[in-house]
Amino acid sequence: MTTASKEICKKLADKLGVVLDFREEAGDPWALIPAERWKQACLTARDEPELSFNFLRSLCGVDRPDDGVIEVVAHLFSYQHRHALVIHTNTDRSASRLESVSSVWPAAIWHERETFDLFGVDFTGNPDLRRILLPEDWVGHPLLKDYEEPDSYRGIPTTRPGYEKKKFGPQLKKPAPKKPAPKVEKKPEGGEAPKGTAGSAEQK
Amino acid sequence: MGSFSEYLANIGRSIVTLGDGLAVTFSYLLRKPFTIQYPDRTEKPVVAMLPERSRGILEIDINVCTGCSICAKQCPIDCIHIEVVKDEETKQRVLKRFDIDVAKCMFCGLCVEACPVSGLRHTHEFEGSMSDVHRLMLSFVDKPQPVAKPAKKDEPAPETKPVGSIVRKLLADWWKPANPTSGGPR
Amino acid sequence: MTEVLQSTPDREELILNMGPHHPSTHGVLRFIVHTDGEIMRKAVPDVGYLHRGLEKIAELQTYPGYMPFTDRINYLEVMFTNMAYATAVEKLLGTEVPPRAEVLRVLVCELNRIASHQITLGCITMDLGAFTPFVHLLRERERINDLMEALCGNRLTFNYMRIGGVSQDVPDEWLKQLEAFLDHFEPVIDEFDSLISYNEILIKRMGEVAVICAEDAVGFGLVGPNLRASGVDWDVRRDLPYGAYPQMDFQVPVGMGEKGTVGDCFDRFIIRVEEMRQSCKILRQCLANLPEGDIKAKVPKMPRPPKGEVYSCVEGARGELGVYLISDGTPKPYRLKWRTGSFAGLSIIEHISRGLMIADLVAVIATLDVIAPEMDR
Amino acid sequence: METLSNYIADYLELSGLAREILYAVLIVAVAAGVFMVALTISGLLTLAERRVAGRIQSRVGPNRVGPLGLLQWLADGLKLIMKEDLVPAAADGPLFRLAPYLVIVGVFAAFVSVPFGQLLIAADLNVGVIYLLAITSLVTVGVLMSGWASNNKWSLLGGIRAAAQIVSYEVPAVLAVLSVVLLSGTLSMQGIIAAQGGWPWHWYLFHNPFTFLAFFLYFTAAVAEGNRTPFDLPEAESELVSGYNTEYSGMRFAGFFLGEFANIYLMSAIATTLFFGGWQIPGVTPEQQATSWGLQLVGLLIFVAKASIGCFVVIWLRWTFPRLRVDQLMSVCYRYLVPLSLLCLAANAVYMLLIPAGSMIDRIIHYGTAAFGGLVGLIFLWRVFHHIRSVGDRLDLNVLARGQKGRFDPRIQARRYGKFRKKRYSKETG
Repeated sequence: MTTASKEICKKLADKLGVVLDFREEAGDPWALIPAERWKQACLTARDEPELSFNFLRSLCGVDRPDDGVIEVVAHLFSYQHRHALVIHTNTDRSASRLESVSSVWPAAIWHERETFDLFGVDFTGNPDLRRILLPEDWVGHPLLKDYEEPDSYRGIPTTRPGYEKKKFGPQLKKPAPKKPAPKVEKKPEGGEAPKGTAGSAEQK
Repeated sequence: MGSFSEYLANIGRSIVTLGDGLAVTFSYLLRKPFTIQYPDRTEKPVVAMLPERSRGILEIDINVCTGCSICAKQCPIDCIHIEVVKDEETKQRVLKRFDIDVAKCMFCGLCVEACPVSGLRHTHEFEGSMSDVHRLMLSFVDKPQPVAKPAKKDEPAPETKPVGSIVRKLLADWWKPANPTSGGPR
Repeated sequence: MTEVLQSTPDREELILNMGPHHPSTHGVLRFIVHTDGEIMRKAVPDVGYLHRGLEKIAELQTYPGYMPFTDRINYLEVMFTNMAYATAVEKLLGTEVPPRAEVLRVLVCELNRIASHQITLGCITMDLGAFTPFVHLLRERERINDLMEALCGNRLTFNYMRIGGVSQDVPDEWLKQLEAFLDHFEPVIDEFDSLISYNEILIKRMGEVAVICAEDAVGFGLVGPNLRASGVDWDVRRDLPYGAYPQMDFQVPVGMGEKGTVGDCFDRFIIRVEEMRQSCKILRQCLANLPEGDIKAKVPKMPRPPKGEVYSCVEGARGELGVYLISDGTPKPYRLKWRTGSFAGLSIIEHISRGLMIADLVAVIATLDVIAPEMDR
Repeated sequence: METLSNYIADYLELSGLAREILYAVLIVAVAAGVFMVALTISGLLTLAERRVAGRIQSRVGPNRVGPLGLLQWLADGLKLIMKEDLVPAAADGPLFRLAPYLVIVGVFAAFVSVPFGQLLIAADLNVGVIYLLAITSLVTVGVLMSGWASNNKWSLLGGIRAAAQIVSYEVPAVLAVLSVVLLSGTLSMQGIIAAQGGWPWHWYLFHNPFTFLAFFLYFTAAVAEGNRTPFDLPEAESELVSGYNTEYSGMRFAGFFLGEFANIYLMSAIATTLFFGGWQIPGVTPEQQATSWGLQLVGLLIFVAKASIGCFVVIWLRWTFPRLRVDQLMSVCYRYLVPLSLLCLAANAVYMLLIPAGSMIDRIIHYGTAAFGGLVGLIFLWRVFHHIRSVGDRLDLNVLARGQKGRFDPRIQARRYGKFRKKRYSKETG
């Protein structure tokens, strides 16, 4: 697994013309791609006949407050060559922004929406970057390690009344650099209607 | 002519496949129904029909419990509340509270697997509907009592009460007014 | 209603709000359907009504303590979610699972696959208007539930697997009961075929409807039966073997375009029927060579996997079910991500919905086998 | 009607105005009687539907209210009457309230000319068949009206579907009926029955291959007109939630339901009249039957039995088939049913020209068609037993099964928790 991944990674690095940071820990090895080469790397990985990663298994975020980054991780797989590759990239935690790969794999549209929803990573170029799992008026991105559960949402308490309050707060080892206020509000189209009302029907 | 034969073939295929489907449904009129008519028209109470390993409402035999709290630590959702205090006079550890919140319990069985003395177990009881969610807190300790000593290696395991007997009694108690000292909303 | 109509950009369009409480959206799932009469211009799925934050919960639980939560990822493929999670942790820990446990895992997984396909096929027929096949399949599923309850104590949320093996060995007589079930169930599949599979109305409703070509299927990340129906011959069990699957002999049904084009609704339907037969075959093999031995490897009570990450996938009833797990050396996962078939599967609906009829949308949702809790997690 | 009125008037030696009043009273009484009969029939049919559906799905079906669950329909009706009658705020109130009555009236008025027996017919109109087809068209108006007035998109789609469907399927239904009218030479329901005989080979069903086909065309079209699966697109609960009656509740909803079930009985009764020899008793001529009250009763039973079998088939179809799509629905109508029913009509005309009634060839064709029908039935039975055997089930002829007897008494359950429950209730109330 490791050697195969290393070779694939080498091929990818050759095509891109950069040296990729290849990490091996327990489990699967992975390659770190510079954020500015992210989309190019994905395109190369898909189109290069030796690689031909036509299947985007998953794309998700990982919050690393200690390093001040949000990682975006993509799991690629090729049905032709039956090989897999894991690529990471780092985005700045205070203003996470990354080029969208939704034009490379259409599956990425929803995966990126999910990552935006749960981590607040802004994927530029995604045609439909809205919240997907959480209501559209939700504040904050819950999978961040410094996320604090609100007491209530629209007047509905998040804990059962009469029970000891057991909220999950920040899971940080040391105080993290403050992330600016969630970016939902500054989405391009204003006037987002909350989910569940008729008004959101014609949004695009 | 091709399309006309197709036309006829369509009709023919429809008659054959639809007819065979009708035969299947008609045949079910001539078979025994599969229904088990819970709760009353069964051979015996459904609780007694459940398989051995069936995971129902949890119960703890307090007379066996050593107060080790492993179950509470194993529980992924913290539905077991145990309070053990040390009695200053007798130097004994006293079990003050052993509550199981059945409303929260997800019947995963991790606590039962962890219990070293097999005092905690799943019963087959499952009929515990309540109009008030706070009443779903089962309190197994009425008054504080000293914890049991774990059995030595060569000793036989202590006798436990029959499975289900404790919880049945508590379920019956659900209908009584809430006891402010144990369980219930806090 | 007036509000929506007034705000419609195109006055010729009728906007239908299908769901979240619609009989055929299977759980709480919503579609905003733009139609011109009966013909759709676009159907936009809106998911998230069942989001329970299971990925966040994973970060707050110990490794063994998260196992019951995997039951809740998808109530129809509990064994697969159990197994995907267990294998992920085992990969990180480097644990060898004893052979008996491996075969037991395959056994319960295939049983679970049959149960899941029964619900799927039943729902497809029910959404197309035939209620009886659904009830018949539920009746058969009841037998599987009984078997599962006898094996692991619960009918739906099994929580059967553990890191390093399975929780309990099979009870006495259980294997005989399973064999009796298989003897009974195999003819029932044929009966189901006569009842509905080749019913001319059903074929007309599903043949040539909502064709997904292989390229789209791969691009949108469709997996499992949906992918195979589009003609891509891929099965994780066969092609990236795990557990005891290398010992098993089975075929992987691929969409043939039997009653229309490759990748239409009928292909997605009939492939699942065929898979039930193959699962019966695998189950019989498991019964024939169930090795003796331990059912659980030695794993510490509170495992602390070394620092690292792993992606582990199994072939669930809805295709590749992946777990991406990052460990930071503590007893709790650092990050856990579920890659589920329904999430990717549903994203294709907006792409293929143009030109379909409202009645077809129902067929597409059903045949894509979308399960709301699995998408929303 | 008039004969009955005259008979009573003569018996009571009435004349003039009194005679007219009696006539009017009788009309009201008969109308009320017809209404009650139709109501009871549709109520019983709801029960039949649930029981048959239950058995088809290897369930038991309702079995608790009354012996064998036979009073379930009364309980259902009572429940629906007691439910709140909602009218959505955005709905068109008057139309919304009116719609169910149109459906009920359309169907129940048709019962007037259903010949339950040789003398048991409220009005033997000389245009009976046409009257039936015309008056049931009111249903279309009612359904469309409910769909529009609900001010709900699903209802609207359902209503539009219903209008398109019912109007389209009227065509093949009428054409198929015309074949029979051609053969019998009358539009009167009693006349059509009198033109047939008691034995199956005297029925119009087995008159010749084309009437055999015409029956199936009529039946299909009638199922579609009654909005029943596989043609239940206006309701289509998996697509349109509940179609035109989505917004209805309580008694108004029950109105639609009663209309639907009365319609099933009505179409079965029409089919019985046109194709199955109606109240004709095998081996007894209509003249003989007219002389005896006993034979009249037998005739009534025969008619009801035949119509009930028809209802059973409709219910059975519903619980077997999936639903068609809108375009396929229209294609079935205009590509298959209409041309074939035209063919039947033409072929029957040619048949009447070429083959003299009562000739040897005529009789051979009757017997041949009947034999063919029997053969189809035998093949069907073989498939039924094949399916039972293949799964390893055993034949169980207890069709009215009540489910398990069971030794476990519900009172045990009550005893277990009962006294505590009582305590709690007394605490709540006192």
